[in-house]
Amino acid sequence: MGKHFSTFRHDVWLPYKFAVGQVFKAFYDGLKEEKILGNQCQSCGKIFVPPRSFCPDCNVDMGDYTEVSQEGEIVTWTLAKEAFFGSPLDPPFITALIRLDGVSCDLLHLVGGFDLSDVTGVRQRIKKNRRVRAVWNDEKQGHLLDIKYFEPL
Amino acid sequence: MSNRVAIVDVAQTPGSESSDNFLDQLYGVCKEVLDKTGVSREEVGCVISAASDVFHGGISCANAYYWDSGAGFLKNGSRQDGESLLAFYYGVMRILSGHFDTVLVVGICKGSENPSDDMITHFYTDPFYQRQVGLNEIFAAALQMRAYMDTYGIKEEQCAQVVVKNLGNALRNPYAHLKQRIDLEDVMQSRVLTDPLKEMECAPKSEGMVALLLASEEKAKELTEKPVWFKGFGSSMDTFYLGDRNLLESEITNAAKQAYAMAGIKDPRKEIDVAEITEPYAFQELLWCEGIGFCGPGEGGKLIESGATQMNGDIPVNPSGGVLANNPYVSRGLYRLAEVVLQIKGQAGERQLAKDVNTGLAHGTHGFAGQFHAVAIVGT
Amino acid sequence: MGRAVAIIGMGQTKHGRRYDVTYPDLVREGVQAAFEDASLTPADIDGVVFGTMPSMMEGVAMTHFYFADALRAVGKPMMKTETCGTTGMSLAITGYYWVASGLADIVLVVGSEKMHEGDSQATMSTVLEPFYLRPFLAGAPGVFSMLAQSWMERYDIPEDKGREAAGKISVDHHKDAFDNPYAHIKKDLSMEDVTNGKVITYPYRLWDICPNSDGTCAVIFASEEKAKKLCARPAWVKGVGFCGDEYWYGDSDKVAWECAIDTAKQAYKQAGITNPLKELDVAEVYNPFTYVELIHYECFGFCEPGKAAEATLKGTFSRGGELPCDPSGGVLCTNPIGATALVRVAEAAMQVAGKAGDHQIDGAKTALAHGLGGVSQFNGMMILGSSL
Amino acid sequence: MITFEKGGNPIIEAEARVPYELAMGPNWYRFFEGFKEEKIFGTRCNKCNRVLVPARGFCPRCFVDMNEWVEVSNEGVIISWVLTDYEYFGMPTKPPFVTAVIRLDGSDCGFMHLIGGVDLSDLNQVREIITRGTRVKAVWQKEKTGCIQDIEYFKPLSIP
Repeated sequence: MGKHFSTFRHDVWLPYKFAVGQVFKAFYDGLKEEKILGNQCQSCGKIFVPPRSFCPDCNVDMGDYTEVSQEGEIVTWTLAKEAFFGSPLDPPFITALIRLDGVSCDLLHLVGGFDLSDVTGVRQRIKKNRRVRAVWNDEKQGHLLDIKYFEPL
Repeated sequence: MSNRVAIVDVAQTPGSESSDNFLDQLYGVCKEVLDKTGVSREEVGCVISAASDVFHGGISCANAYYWDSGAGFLKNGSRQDGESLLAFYYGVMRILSGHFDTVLVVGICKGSENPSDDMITHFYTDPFYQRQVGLNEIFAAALQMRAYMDTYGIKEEQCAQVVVKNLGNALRNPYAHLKQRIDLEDVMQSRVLTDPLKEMECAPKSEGMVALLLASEEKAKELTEKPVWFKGFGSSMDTFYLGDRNLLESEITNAAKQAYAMAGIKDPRKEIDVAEITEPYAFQELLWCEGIGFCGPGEGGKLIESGATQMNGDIPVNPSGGVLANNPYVSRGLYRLAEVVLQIKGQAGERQLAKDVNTGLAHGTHGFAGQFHAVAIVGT
Repeated sequence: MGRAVAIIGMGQTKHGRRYDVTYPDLVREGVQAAFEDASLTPADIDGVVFGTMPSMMEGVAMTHFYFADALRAVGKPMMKTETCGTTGMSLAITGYYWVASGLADIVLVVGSEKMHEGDSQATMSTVLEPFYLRPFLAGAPGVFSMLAQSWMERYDIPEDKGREAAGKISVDHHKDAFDNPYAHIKKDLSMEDVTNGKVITYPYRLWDICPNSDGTCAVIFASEEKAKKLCARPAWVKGVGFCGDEYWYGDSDKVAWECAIDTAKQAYKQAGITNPLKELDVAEVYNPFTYVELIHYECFGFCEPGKAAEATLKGTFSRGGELPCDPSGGVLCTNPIGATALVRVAEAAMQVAGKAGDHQIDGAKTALAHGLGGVSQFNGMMILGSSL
Repeated sequence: MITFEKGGNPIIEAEARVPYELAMGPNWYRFFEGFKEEKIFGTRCNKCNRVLVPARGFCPRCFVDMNEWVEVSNEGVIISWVLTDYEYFGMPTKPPFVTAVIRLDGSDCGFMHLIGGVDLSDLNQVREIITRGTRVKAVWQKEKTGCIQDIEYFKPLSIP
């Protein structure tokens, strides 16, 4: 049927200036030096990456920043075969939740560094608990993607 | 003070693209439910709507835009964003408070006007972390599906069976958007979007204007011979970052627990006659069925294979075809409720279940991998 | 009608330009303040209501997901209420009905906005559909300036007199704000500063218009039983009202504005108020623009139609007057939009609980809080009292 | 990428652009088709008898269909007006401009549009020319595309 009375194209286009806050600022500064920073809740002892301004469980202020391991395990993953709005890379790419060693939550990031063209091949290579390590971009911008991706060990 | 609340009647639009303007379409469905119940606009106590702004519609403060189309001129009212079942719950509160004896609850979505839900849900992310990694709803769902498969050995074919069942049911639903006769092979062969999620396992982008008239006990008995009573409601919010959550232990369990306690339900599988579940991704019907206690953790695959959730099974799930057949993103929770109401009233046409339907469950969810859940129980 | 409901705690952030914190941190600050005020913990809360100006104001959709942790809402039932500028009032009314219905005993209600992160008027113009109104109305000031023109012309109020009354409101409120620790804009203005200010949307000049603020407000509602147990001086909800008007601006009369009149009628009826000027001790009128405050005095029956300018110039609504309005400085000085009407509720509750500090109206027993929103379309009201 | 706002706090600047394709539906479509012939249509409610402009499918008060299309005048009187003199991001009409609510002859509600043909540099003069009751007439664009801007503006009749 469709809109046979015609339609009206309308774009909502708006500018933003997001307040970063001191905690993400510290995290981004760490990325520029190839460090992954977390922080620890003084109450429950959990270590969060990215660091938090307050513990999501205990709601108390967090302690000092600590550098965490750049290695960890894949918790779950997906291979994107299509381009989506806001995607960081052209497909194919892998988005994964990664549990870095010693950290109490999973980091949402990319997995790469090998041939992603074939789903079956990727499924054989990437599995739950597969160990991975951060690979850095040469140019740093203070952005999550200063880590290019995590590559399987 | 009234102590019971009833749904008197419902009206809904089909999920396919309509050439009507947003406001006319909404007016139509409100008019329909008022005409059906014989209640004039002037008599309506207040109007509670469920809608989303800008992102799902392109107009901020959408409640301003559609206020008079939703029968709201010079009326008391309010609006819920996020999960549309909350508008129903708020309507119930309004009546239980004794201030109103009728409430018009409307769910509003004109999906055909919007960009893809994946684009819109990208704006659910925080600007500092998850947005930079490109998260949207489909990525979150795919991560959850993989975790489900890995942890419990759920098979892709079991997830795909949900599509076959629901699109099969949709063939008998005049309001469904997708009407395709398909088999398991079609689903398994459909395009991989975010492995392991395939195109046919993801809900479409649909239109959906739905209106329900609620009434106090006294008023309901005047208005209908078949009132459907509010029995219980629960909802629960999860933490924000995906990485802080166990994707398989969802807040649906908590939401269902609250609803069952209110409704006095002890054995949901036995006591509930029909369930309408919000399953924008096929595997989620299985996972949510576990969460509401239709089977144990990890048993969702077996549940679909057993046939129990088919139209003729012991616990039919999504006789309407579910969200996989019709996904008016913003109003889909109220669509679930509308179907349950029609089943209980015995007015579900060709898709009416063969057995007696006395108690039904409607479920809605929003947010990445089910960050928020709502469960409503209604019955005779 | 329903169970009795009281406000037993309220918290506000320091409102203003808050680039020092992220948005979730700002929400948390307001929520913490309410918990401290009520001496409660999240374990005491049965449900959480949250809302903002429903828009892309801050570039994040479905903000209650983002703020779930800051709201202490994890594992709890939630409602997300949003109705434009009235959002804050609609939030409070949701909290009220949740408790009055018996479906919850204690509810945390939070409203928030971080307006500096977006372009507020660009966002506000998206309230207008693009077929017809959008090219003509410049955000909120564009809409509400029309009201001022119509009001003066309707009642033959000389432009200078209207100007002077609106000017007095601006001068007074910007001064009042010095006594409110949460207020955003505090300023010593002369009448000339206001009347000679830059035209923004004529007749509105710079100091007729509210600022963009970042801020959060949190209010805790409780049932009679809980309130009596937990709070020494609860602020009892005596009446609520809400009314919505047509969308198309030209369709309704906005001067003798039925929508506002009806809202007050609902709330007064429930509260048993017949002479608001006498029976109310203080009112927090939603005044994003000076002239809008004047028009609402009339719609709410604080004075005869067309007489708001005279009564204002006489000092009826000033701090020492018969019915002090907006002793907090009102919206004119502080406007984190999703929180703004909830701030009116919190301020009214503070007044009847005797907690308003330097801007306390002595002996205030009955207070009115108001919210306004839409394309000049929505009014909401809550009346609070010191006794049940 | 982080930059710093004037208070020295870190910020990230971004823009969001989201496209929509809104259905005109039969009423907007027909209303704007009328514009192509320099006609302004309203619809009459058979219950309350009001003629509402723009034409629409239902009466918001009586909640009944409005099927009776009525051409209203190109002329009317100003009910209320505002002079806008500030700018925001992506503003569709550039300031300064005057918007007015106009009661078109033959209609029972206000119609919103721009007032033009008036020199806006002198506020006092503007206030003399534009006021409640000022009669205005639609000035049409030569090329029409079927949108609200097919009317360029309404011009006070007192202006030659």
